[in-house]
Amino acid sequence: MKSDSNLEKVLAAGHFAVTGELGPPRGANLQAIKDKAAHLKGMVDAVNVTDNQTAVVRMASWAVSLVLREMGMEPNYQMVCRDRNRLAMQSDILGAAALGINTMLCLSGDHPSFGDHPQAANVHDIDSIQQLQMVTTMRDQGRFMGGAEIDTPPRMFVGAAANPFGDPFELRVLRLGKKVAAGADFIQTQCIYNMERFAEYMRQAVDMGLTEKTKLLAGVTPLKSAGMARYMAKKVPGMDVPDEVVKRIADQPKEKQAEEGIKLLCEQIEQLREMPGVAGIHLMAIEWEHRVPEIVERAGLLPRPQV
Amino acid sequence: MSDFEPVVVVFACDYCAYTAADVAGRMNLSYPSGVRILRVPCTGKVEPLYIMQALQKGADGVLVAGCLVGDCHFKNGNLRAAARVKRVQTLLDDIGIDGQRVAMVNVSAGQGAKFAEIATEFSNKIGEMGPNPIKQGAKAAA
Amino acid sequence: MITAERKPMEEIFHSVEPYGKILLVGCNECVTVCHAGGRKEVAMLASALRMGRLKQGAPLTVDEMTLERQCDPEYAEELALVVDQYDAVCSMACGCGVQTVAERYQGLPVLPMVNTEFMGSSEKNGVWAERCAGCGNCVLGLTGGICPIARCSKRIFNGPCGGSSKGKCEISPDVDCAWQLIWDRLKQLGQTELYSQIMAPKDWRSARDGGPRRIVREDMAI
Amino acid sequence: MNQDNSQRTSNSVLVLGGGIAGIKASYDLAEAGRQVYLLEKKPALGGFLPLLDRQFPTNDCNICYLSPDADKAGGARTVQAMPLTKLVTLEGQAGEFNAKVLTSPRFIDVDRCNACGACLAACPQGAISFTPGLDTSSPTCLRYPQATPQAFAIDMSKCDRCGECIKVCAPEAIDLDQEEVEQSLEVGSVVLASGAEAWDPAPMEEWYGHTRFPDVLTNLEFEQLMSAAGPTGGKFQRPSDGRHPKRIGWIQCAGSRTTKEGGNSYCSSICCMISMKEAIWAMEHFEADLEATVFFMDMRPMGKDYELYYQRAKKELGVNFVRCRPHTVDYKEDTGDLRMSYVDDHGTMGEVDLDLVVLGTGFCAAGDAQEQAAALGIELSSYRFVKADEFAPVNTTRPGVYACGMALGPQDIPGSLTQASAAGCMASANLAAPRALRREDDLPKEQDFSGQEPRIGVFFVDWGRVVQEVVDPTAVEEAAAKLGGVVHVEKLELSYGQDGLSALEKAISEHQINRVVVAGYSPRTHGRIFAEAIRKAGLNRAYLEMANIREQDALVHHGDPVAATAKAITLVRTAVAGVRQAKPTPSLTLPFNPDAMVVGGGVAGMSAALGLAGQGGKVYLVERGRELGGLANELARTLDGRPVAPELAEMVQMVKANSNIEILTDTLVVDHKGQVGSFITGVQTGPGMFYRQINHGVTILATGARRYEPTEYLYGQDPKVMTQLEMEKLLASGEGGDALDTVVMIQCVGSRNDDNPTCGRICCRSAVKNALWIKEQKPDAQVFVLYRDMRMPFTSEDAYRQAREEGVLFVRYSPDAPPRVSKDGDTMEVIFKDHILDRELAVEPSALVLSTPQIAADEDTEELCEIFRLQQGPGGFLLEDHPKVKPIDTPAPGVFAAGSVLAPASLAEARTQGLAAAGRALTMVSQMSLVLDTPVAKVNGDRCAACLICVRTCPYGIPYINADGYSEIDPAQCLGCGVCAAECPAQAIQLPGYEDDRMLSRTEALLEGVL
Repeated sequence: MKSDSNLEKVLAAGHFAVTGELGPPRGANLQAIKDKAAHLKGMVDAVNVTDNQTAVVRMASWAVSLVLREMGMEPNYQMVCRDRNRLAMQSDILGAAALGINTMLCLSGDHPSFGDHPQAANVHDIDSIQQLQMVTTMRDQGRFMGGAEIDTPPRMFVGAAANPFGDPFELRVLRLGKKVAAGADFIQTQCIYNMERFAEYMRQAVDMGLTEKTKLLAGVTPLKSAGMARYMAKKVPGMDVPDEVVKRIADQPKEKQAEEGIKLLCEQIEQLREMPGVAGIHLMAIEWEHRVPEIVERAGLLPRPQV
Repeated sequence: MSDFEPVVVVFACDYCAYTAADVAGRMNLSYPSGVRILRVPCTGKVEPLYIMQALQKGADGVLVAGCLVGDCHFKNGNLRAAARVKRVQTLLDDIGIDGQRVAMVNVSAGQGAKFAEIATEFSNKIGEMGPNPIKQGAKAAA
Repeated sequence: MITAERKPMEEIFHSVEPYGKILLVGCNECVTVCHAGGRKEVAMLASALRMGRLKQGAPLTVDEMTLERQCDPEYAEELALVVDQYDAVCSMACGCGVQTVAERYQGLPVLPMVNTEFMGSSEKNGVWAERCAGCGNCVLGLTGGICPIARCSKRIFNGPCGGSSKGKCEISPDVDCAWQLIWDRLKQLGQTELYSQIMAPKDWRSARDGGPRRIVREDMAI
Repeated sequence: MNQDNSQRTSNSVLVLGGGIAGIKASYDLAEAGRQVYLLEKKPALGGFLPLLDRQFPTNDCNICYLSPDADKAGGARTVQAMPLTKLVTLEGQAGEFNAKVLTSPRFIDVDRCNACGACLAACPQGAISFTPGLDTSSPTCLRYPQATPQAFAIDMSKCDRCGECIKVCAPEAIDLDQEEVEQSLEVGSVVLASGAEAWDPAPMEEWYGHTRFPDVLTNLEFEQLMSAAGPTGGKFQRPSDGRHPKRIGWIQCAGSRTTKEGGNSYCSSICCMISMKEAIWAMEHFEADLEATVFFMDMRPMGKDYELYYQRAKKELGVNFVRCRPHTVDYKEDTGDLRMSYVDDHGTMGEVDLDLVVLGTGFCAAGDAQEQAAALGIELSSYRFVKADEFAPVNTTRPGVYACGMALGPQDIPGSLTQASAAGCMASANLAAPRALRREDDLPKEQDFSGQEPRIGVFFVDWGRVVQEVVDPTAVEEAAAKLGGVVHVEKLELSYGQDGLSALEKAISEHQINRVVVAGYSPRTHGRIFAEAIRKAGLNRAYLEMANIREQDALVHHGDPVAATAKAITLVRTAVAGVRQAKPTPSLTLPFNPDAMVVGGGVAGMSAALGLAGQGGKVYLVERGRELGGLANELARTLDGRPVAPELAEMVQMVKANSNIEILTDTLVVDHKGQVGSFITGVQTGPGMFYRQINHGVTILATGARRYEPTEYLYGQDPKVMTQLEMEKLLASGEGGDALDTVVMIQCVGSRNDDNPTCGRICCRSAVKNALWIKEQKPDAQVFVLYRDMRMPFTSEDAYRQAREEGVLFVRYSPDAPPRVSKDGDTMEVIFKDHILDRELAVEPSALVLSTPQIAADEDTEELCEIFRLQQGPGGFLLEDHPKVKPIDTPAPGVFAAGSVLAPASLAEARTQGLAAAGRALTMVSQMSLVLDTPVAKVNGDRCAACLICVRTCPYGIPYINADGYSEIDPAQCLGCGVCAAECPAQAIQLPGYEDDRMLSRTEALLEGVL
């Protein structure tokens, strides 16, 4: 084992992993975190804690990760390249590791122009692939990026994100390969709605042997309404929502759209479980944490393995 | 402001607007005498600076008058002129002079009546807007 | 070339407010080419300043002059004969020009009239786009001639990020995804193998992060 | 007089008719150094063009392209415009004609008339309002706002001398006692360009109701309805009740292609395009939801790329096209609308309600055609148009008299202009060697005023009553005298007559004047005249500035003399301020090599070579093949049955015998450099492909087209399938006739489809020609022509009718159900649908003839374009400078084009275009030197930042960055619009006359005292 990560253990044991997601509050409200987290406890193997998601200021992801740790949950500490240079990143990783955070995710981060501080400087000292390399070098070689030795290296189970639907499509698997080469232990993907295209992506990934070197968790998000479906389809860059998916939700009366969304999600999870190379799912129930138990239950993913 | 007679400088393209102004004369039409025409080969020759200088020298309004859209003798000089007029309008707004004191208009060579009408309407509009605000400042400074 | 745009008039008026007589100095290099500070723009701004101040009842004398290249001290020297007559020098050159003039005429306020924007090329008449970030260590040979630092919004060395959509960047449909361009060009060049190698983190010392930079040619600087 | 003069000494040409063709011929000739008398029977020049609001296919208003020409034709010293004048007799012969001409009184003094229109309003006999075009018959008639000369005239036949007009005429211009004047002119040639008349629908009133129903208009009347200068002032209203029309129907062939009494049996050729243009313009500018329907028999858009215009109208713009035989137009009392009945394609009767009906009326010979023909001693055709010939298309039956434009038959503008240039070329061949009239050598040397203070002379002209009533002359003159730099103020008594001009010249020398301001007229109308006058006094033409105190002051501020006087002073001050800074525009004289190169030895190329030979220098005729003659070598006879071979052989013989023509066969053009007047073209010649460079001043491209090689309908797989050319060869051999029991011809094979959307233009005529020939050889042969639209211009319509009468069956097919051909063993079957019988027919032909087009010789033309830096148009043919007004010129100065390199061309067209290209080239060649004196943009290299902005913004792509690293603008090509100067961020480019400092001085002077 590279780390003490629960996620690592679940995956190593060959279970179909489930990870969830929690967005930190826009304030110093500890209780809000605990309330949200309570819905996820026992339902997922690890909880991603986002880092100033969509470039909007929120509580530090390492702090919220610690709260989850205290609650007996496994945080997946997200870190974006947008806000920190290599010094800050490495010091934060050391601190996180020292305080019991075992799992982390390396990301580029959304551009500040989307967020609440579009005036902010955009650091991007290194990119997410270089960040992955940095973490694995710290862990495996016990060295900082600058070359100096680390007294007690951080034992991090380190992952990266992948978007199977960004353009150009032909680069998507190649870039996944670069992330794997950089040392990604696991991969969490962007939300998947176009199952056909994702299956093609997986086929290529499996063919290249990538899924033997990393564990790939397919990202899923329940569609709460037709409005959300349309928004995801049209407004979110790099998102592929087929027309028939939008139509399926939109064809339902308003009050039944959420239910249809969950039904669709369960069907998708079913399909993903059958798909070669898929090691689990990453369930992003944005502002719908309270429905996670129901979803996980209905998808037949309970109980979560104890390893 | 009833006794205010605005001075309007018209940069008129030789092929259309200047000819239209001649036709207006031949048709014995009339427009306010404060309308004063300068001839240019094409409104594409009208530089933003010319417009600024006219206002700086005391014109109350400036018209850039070219051929109908699509009929420029030199392909698209009138479109360039229109785009420049827009830029000058913004600059004028920025320095506290109403950008509407400058306008781009299009008339064909035969449209004498339209020229007289435009000249009159624009002059009336400037009349309502009052004198070029730099005049007062110039007086105060003097 | 270096690109620039005239500052907002409000800011300009504010900066010249204390003065009654200024020399407005243009530059016949980059800022001329990008329509920001050549002879014509100098004349336009001079006219706007005169009118604006006249309207405020506080006339401003503006004299115009355009140097061949403001960022060379010899050209800046051309101002020496007249500069004493003015309350301030207002420069329409890029930041390099403003500083060269300011350095030469220490006792005079030298004010920037344009915002220096970026190093770019002209895509067509009236359109300029960023092309170089001046990082001091060019990687264009590895990226199909398209710079990931200057042209990727996140200056990603191993792109594209997940926000690339139909060849455009996530920040705007008007911005090309640099990595899409890089990939297309690498394919065209038959150099796609360059993509599969992970590009190492950049040593930013060669860029601004290493402190102000200087080039010294020992063979010439004698 | 001059009867002993047997030498060719005349340098003069008489042009009859002041329409676009006459103006063009005059202007070409004048440019080539000829003296021209331009006679127009009407009071003003212009012909039909000014009546058209817009012109196809560019749908722009080209009045401004005509006006400068008309102005030059009226004002240039070598063209004497003689309105209200007709020819009485023409005696003598080519090279030495004596023409008696008679000028009718105008009864209005042109120099005084200000065209105010008061007389028109006051005249009790005539119009109540000023309606140009719609009402050309009113006693006083100003044809259009830009009319040349700009004055009214009175038709005495309708005048009862009541004197009302005299009372209201402020400038006292009316003189009812003017008398007619007869003159005798010595000319070497005559060009007849007297045009045609719009057909009057009155004789067919029972069908069209044009007189009874106000909402039935002719197409020319409809043009006026849409015109901003028209009776409704540009408002789109129907005449009866002023309602905005929503449903308009155009009835084609109104009075054309008909054997009904009062109509004409020929096709009027251009009405289809006129109607489409009107429909498109109305839809685009007045009523997007307009239901525009064109009722037609065959759509005949026959000019270059006109088919594309038709397809665009139909498919993109939504104009409805209904194929039918229009019947009658009735009026519906209840709604006030019109009802049109017609018989459609299937023989069914149809009816449609319309708000407005536009008659696609054609043109017919002028009423006085016979009288004029008699005066000229020429023959007319049966339709009273000038009789011409396929091989001599602009010749009349009298040597030395040539014809162009609608005098030869209905014609579009490019056709008229092409013929005009061709006629000009022919006319000039009878004259003495031309004099280069604009050569600066004829004028006194320009004085050098550099370093001298301005000494400005201010000259006032036209202090006529109309100005004096408003502007106080003394006040203005006194003010002018006080202006800085003014040393002399003088009033020129006689407007701009010769006396006034010599007074001006005298004053310049007496007072050592070095700058001149002329106050009075508009620079647009009189600038050139005064510029020439000061040049004659030794001043550069740029030392002139005009103060327009007539049109832009006195005439518009007539109600306020005080303001008008003040403004006159302002305008004079402005002109003085401007002229004070005037700098001389050096006239650039470039030596001009009079030799010409003609590329292509077909009919067009040979015509061009023959047109030029003997009139300029040497002609190099370059042909890539071994023989001259081109595609015409394969033609056996013309539509009217004349054999082609003897005519062609004679032409080849003339070319070979001409000592001024050097023929280079087996020769390829490989490179080309230099500019007009000094081109150097490299060729590889002979079997050894020997490289050689040829120096020449002008170039004519006539490289032709190629035959489309069909892949359709079993061509090449069955010997019975052949092209029209192959059929023609078979008929000419006299051996095939007997076997031709049943012949099927299929039209539009390889044209008007997705691959080639253009129309082959001449294939319909080939089909009719061969069909008639088959009938001639074997009268009982059954001939089917399967067609989409039969396109038979002008009198070729007669051949079409004859073919039908002789039993040729014309069966229309639609492009979505084309004829099918199948083959089973030796039996071939053609199956097609008969629309009238509404069933399929199967025919076993003994020959299947495919009407295939000439198509662009794509690779050759592409190469040609690369070498000569030209462009290809939609079908791959060479792109002309302007499809309407410069159909023979290319965008490269000094390079012209002719024949099927431009578009598929008939023999007559190829011949005409070849001559026209020669005519255009002569305007340059005969100058011997190229003099450029129009202001062109100038670059100050020291200031130039080489930013490329001028390179990018010039509408003609003329500036470039030279080897020294700064912008250079070729003065021979620059048109002086000033866009580059306006855009130049370094103020490095200045346009003479409009320099930055000069514009600022004018602005300051214009606004003096305002602040």
